[in-house]
Amino acid sequence: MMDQLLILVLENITSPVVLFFVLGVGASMLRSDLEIPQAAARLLAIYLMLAIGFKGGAAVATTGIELRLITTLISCAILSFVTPVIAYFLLQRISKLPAIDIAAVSAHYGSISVVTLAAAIQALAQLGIEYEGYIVAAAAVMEFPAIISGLWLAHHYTEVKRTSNGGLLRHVFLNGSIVVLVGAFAIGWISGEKGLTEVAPFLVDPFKGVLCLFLLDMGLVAGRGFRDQGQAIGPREIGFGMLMPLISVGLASVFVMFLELSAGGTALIFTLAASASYIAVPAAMRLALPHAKPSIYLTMSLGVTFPFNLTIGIPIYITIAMSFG
Amino acid sequence: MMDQLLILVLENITSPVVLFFVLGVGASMLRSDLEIPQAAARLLAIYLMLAIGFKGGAAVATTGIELRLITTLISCAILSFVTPVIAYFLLQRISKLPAIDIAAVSAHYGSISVVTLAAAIQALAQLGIEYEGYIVAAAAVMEFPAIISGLWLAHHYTEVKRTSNGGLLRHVFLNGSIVVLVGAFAIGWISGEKGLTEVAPFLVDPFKGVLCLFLLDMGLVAGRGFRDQGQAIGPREIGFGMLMPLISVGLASVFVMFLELSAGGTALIFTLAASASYIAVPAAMRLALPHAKPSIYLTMSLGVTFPFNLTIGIPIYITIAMSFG
Amino acid sequence: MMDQLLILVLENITSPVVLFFVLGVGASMLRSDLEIPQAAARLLAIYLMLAIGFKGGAAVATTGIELRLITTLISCAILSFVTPVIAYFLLQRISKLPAIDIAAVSAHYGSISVVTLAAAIQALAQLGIEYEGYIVAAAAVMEFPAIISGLWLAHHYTEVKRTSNGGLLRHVFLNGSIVVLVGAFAIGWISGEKGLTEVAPFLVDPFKGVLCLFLLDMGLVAGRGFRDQGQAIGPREIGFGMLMPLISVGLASVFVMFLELSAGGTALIFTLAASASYIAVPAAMRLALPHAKPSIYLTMSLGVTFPFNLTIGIPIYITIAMSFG
Amino acid sequence: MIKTHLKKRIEMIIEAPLEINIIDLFDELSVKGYTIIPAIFGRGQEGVWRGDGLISGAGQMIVIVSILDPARVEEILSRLYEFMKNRIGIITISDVEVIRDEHF
Amino acid sequence: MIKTHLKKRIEMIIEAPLEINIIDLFDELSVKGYTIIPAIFGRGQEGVWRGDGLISGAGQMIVIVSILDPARVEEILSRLYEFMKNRIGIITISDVEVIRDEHF
Amino acid sequence: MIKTHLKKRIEMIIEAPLEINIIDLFDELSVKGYTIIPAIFGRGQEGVWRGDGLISGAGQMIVIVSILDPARVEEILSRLYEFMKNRIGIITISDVEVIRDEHF
Ligand SMILES: Nc1ncnc2c1ncn2[C@@H]1O[C@H](COP(=O)(O)O)[C@@H](O)[C@H]1O
Ligand SMILES: Nc1ncnc2c1ncn2[C@@H]1O[C@H](COP(=O)(O)O)[C@@H](O)[C@H]1O
Ligand SMILES: Nc1ncnc2c1ncn2[C@@H]1O[C@H](COP(=O)(O)O)[C@@H](O)[C@H]1O
Ligand code: NA
Ligand code: NA
Ligand code: NA
Repeated sequence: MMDQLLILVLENITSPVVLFFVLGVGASMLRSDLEIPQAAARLLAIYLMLAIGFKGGAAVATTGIELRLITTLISCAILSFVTPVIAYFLLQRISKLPAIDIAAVSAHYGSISVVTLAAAIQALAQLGIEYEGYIVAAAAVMEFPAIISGLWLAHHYTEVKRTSNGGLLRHVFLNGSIVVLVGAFAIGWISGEKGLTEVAPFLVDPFKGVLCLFLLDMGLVAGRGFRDQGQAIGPREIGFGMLMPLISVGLASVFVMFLELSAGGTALIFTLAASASYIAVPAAMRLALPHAKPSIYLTMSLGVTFPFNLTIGIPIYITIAMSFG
Repeated sequence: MMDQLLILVLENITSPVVLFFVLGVGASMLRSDLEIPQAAARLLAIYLMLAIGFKGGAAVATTGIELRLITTLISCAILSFVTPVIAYFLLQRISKLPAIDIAAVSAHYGSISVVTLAAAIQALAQLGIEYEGYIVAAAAVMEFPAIISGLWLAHHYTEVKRTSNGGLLRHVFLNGSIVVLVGAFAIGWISGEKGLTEVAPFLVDPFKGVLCLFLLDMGLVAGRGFRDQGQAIGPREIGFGMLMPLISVGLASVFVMFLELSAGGTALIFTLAASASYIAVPAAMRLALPHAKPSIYLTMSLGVTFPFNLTIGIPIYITIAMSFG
Repeated sequence: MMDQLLILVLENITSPVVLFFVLGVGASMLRSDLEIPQAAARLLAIYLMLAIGFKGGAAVATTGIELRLITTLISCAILSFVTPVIAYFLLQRISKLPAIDIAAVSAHYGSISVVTLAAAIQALAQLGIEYEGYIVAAAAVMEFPAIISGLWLAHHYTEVKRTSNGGLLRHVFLNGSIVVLVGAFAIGWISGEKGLTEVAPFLVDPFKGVLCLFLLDMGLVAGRGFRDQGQAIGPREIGFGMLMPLISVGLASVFVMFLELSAGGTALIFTLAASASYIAVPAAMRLALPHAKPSIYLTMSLGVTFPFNLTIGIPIYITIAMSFG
Repeated sequence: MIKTHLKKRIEMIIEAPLEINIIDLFDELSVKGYTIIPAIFGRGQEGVWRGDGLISGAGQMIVIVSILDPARVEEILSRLYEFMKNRIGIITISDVEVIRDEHF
Repeated sequence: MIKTHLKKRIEMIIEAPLEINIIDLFDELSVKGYTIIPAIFGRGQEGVWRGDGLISGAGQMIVIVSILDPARVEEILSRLYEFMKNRIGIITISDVEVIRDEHF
Repeated sequence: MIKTHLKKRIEMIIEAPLEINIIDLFDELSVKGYTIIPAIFGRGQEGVWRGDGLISGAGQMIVIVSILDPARVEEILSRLYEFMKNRIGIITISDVEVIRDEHF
């Protein structure tokens, strides 16, 4: 198994997707003026979520709705709710950050990263491994509960007074990325295989190429984060950012045992569990916990955990998932 | 025929194109922060017009120029010029808006919406119905005359004094959307079938997918319009916004009788007649009639007539056109 | 040969790529409000460089590294370094511009234009002519040396005092366009044929279509340049802008004799030699020679030499290259 | 000579997700007009941010400008200040002159 | 101490399609310099607009800033005011100091 | 009444590639805060530029705004002026009031 893992890791880190991320990190660390305009990056992000959602929905249309779908979604929601609590107490042990920052960071690890999911889906496609279409719905379901338990931690363990949260709930549930993911999933479901064929030249065929371009941008953003805000976190936090995904996978494996998913589906659930949010949760935290420092939670999620998952995390999760089957 | 229409409507409103529009409307009515950056939306709009124009030109290159092309263009120009007059007197009966707003609204209904045309083309493709390539040229021809008769109405029936229109004519004839549509039509004509094959992986294959993404944005914009400006118009204006397209189709059917178009071509002329402008005409009105309220004419054209055409209008026009053949 | 050239020129100027450029120039000269948002244009530019780089790298991965690659790169670097000196003394004869502007202009002609390269690659594809993949690396290598010799000329022949150049070297070597080109080349090399197949629906198939759209924007920019800044240069400078490419090709043909390139490869080296920079060098000049006028060097490079190469230059270079074989 | 009238120009630099809240507040206070301008990079007490750094626009900052009648500044400012107290951003006030008095 | 000179800062918020007209007017009046900044959202007497709401940029607003010599303000302002009279938008004037007197 | 404090608002219009240099200078001078706003078109002594005219952003202009304590203006301005001397762009200074004195 170790051999196989090594091969997977090697194949993964030499895939264009990962190499473009590395290119982006390198360019921005060296202060290149390379920049993907924000409007373009958002368009790419919307494209990726739309494509993932639509394909997931169309897949469910073919297989039909099953009991396993329901149980998977419920399990994932619980997973997302519980993970921040574990993250909170672990990080409190490891690091000396203020409690409010620890709570904010914890929420990120319970939630998920759609781009990490996209990279894992791409890696599975590469290996010819199938997965259940409704995993995409699981991704949508895992976005929120972590925010609620993260905020509960913050309010319970810190002095934060409840502010008028400025429409926090709307921000959380109607977050643009969730609307696109869930909406495209529903539309894909309604349109089915036939609808997918029609939009395939836009949503399916160029997907990997667009993912490369998007990861170039993610690399630029992550590299800039290191440069501007690298000093915000220390070795302890970096360690946590690489340890926590593995703990989440451990926790997820308990749930997964009962779900009878395919190896590919299991790998994707592991990836979701291991990934940390850098879109929905930061937005929620800035509204709900304005005193928690973005420089800390963004650097950990985008600068440490995202690259970890992208490079060696995904191969590990696939390997474990395959040994489960 | 009623049965067939119902099936067409049902098929149309469950097509991804329409569903993404609905998703956009829903998201913005609920105040989601989902937003397609303006730069991205403009790129998508330019892409759509370029693709429509190029395909139309390439089609004309294969069929060659015919007498029907000329007569169709002339008929369409007249149609565009006459429609605002009918719209003006009708709306004056129905609504209590100031005359200047009525004149401005009227101009919109004589002109056309390229995105509505795109949706109709897509619906025809779905049903395997052919159409004449030069209809695209008709779209370009129908953009202007309505502006001129709309302004004439405003100057004749209201107290508007002729201001230095600030380059109105340039704005009208050199409007970006017209330049792209007409320019791409000409280039497609020159390049012919061979040129189309070369650019097909960019301009043809992904067309439907891009249209979905663009309609998501149109939905967001229309929904925001309702939210911000919904109170600008009342039930009478909404009624007009759904009645007027049908009257325009009635008028168009008189012209179409003499044009010997295919069923598909007829359906597209109906769609053009029924559609109301929300790009070229609003731009012209803001310059020429700065006191006419954009909140009125935009809400009617983009918020009422566009969704009406997109959902049930197009199936109706196709059904009528097929009964003509 | 003259006949063949005429046919090539005619075919070239009626290709969609060139026609879209012409459309853009026309639209902006007539002051149309057509505009491709800057963010969109940058995305398209990044796409083109990424696609060119990746394809070049993947081609090298198949053919393997050869001695000719090394000798070609070295020759091209020398060519880029020498050309500005020739340009400087020639332009000094022809024109009455201040020495500092002459030095700045010279640097542009030693460097290269990636979009001109893209158009030449497209023209070769059209004619079914093969070329060496590593020419793309030559393009990257030719960007810098000209800047160094251009600055040396400025410092030697004018009163310019060495200012703190504000990170000039970083700007030059880590210029975004070079990072993308070289980075994508390396990634294409690592990923090889297999990687290329995966991203082909994004990076290969739609390439020509995207190039059309991008050249529409280049046309808009060039036309606006004429309008706003046309008076900055006179007939002497325009003459130089069309003569210099031919001189560069003459110089390049000396080098090319020893390189044993294919006819396609030779044509591309000629195109690189003939093309003038309008991205990397202007950026460097504004930092290093703030008193050299952008209106002069940009109008010459983008307004004169770029259209010259795009329309009749490329066919000429291909014809000469084929007679070399 | 054109007669001008003295007004106050309020400029706030705040996080983009709070746009909706400020607009609601302005509605509540019947502020007659305002304009929102994008920002691309900034630094303050809470460190550095950049507009292109976050895909979602969550960390984006915006500039809100409103020209107000001096008589209303006190009231509006105190409400804005209260809203901003625990948040990232700044508020500045300056003097400007306008021609159309009744517009503001 | 650096010597500064008093100038006037004119800030106009107008519709983007009028950009060309204002530029032509500035040319005619030999205004030495100006800068145009994008706006993304706004509200005034004519209601709400937003930059992303119109695909064509027709409803987009922009901010034009020009630093002027006080001696020229009267003349330029009256022309701008005349142009703006029937249009959507606002003009404000404020005091600023600059270092390079001859630049403006 | 809310108590306000007098500050100086420095506004620079410079070329985008110099952003890094100004930021480094601000770091060196320990300037507490600043915000960067995009510009889309402009004209000055060196002629016309437009943001969409250059694919690379090399010719793009930006507006840098910083609210400073009056006590620090002299020093910072002289450094900025020195940096700008041979470059394209302008600097203006104006009075503003703020609420949170210690923030600036
Ligand atoms: N002194 C200042 N001058 C201009 N902009 C400022 C200043 N201080 C803060 N800002 C802006 O307000 C944002 C938040 O500031 P802060 O709350 O201090 O982190 C910063 O990122 C800047 O964009
Ligand atoms: N008091 C104000 N403060 C700031 N911006 C304003 C103000 N009034 C109007 N504006 C801007 O000018 C545009 C047109 O204003 P109006 O002509 O009043 O509709 C608005 O959409 C705002 O962007
Ligand atoms: N008087 C002015 N008012 C506003 N902006 C100006 C002024 N003068 C120059 N600028 C801006 O600064 C840039 C460079 O100015 P200059 O160094 O005079 O070419 C111009 O392109 C404008 O964007
Ligand atoms: Na997670
Ligand atoms: Na119509
Ligand atoms: Na060259």
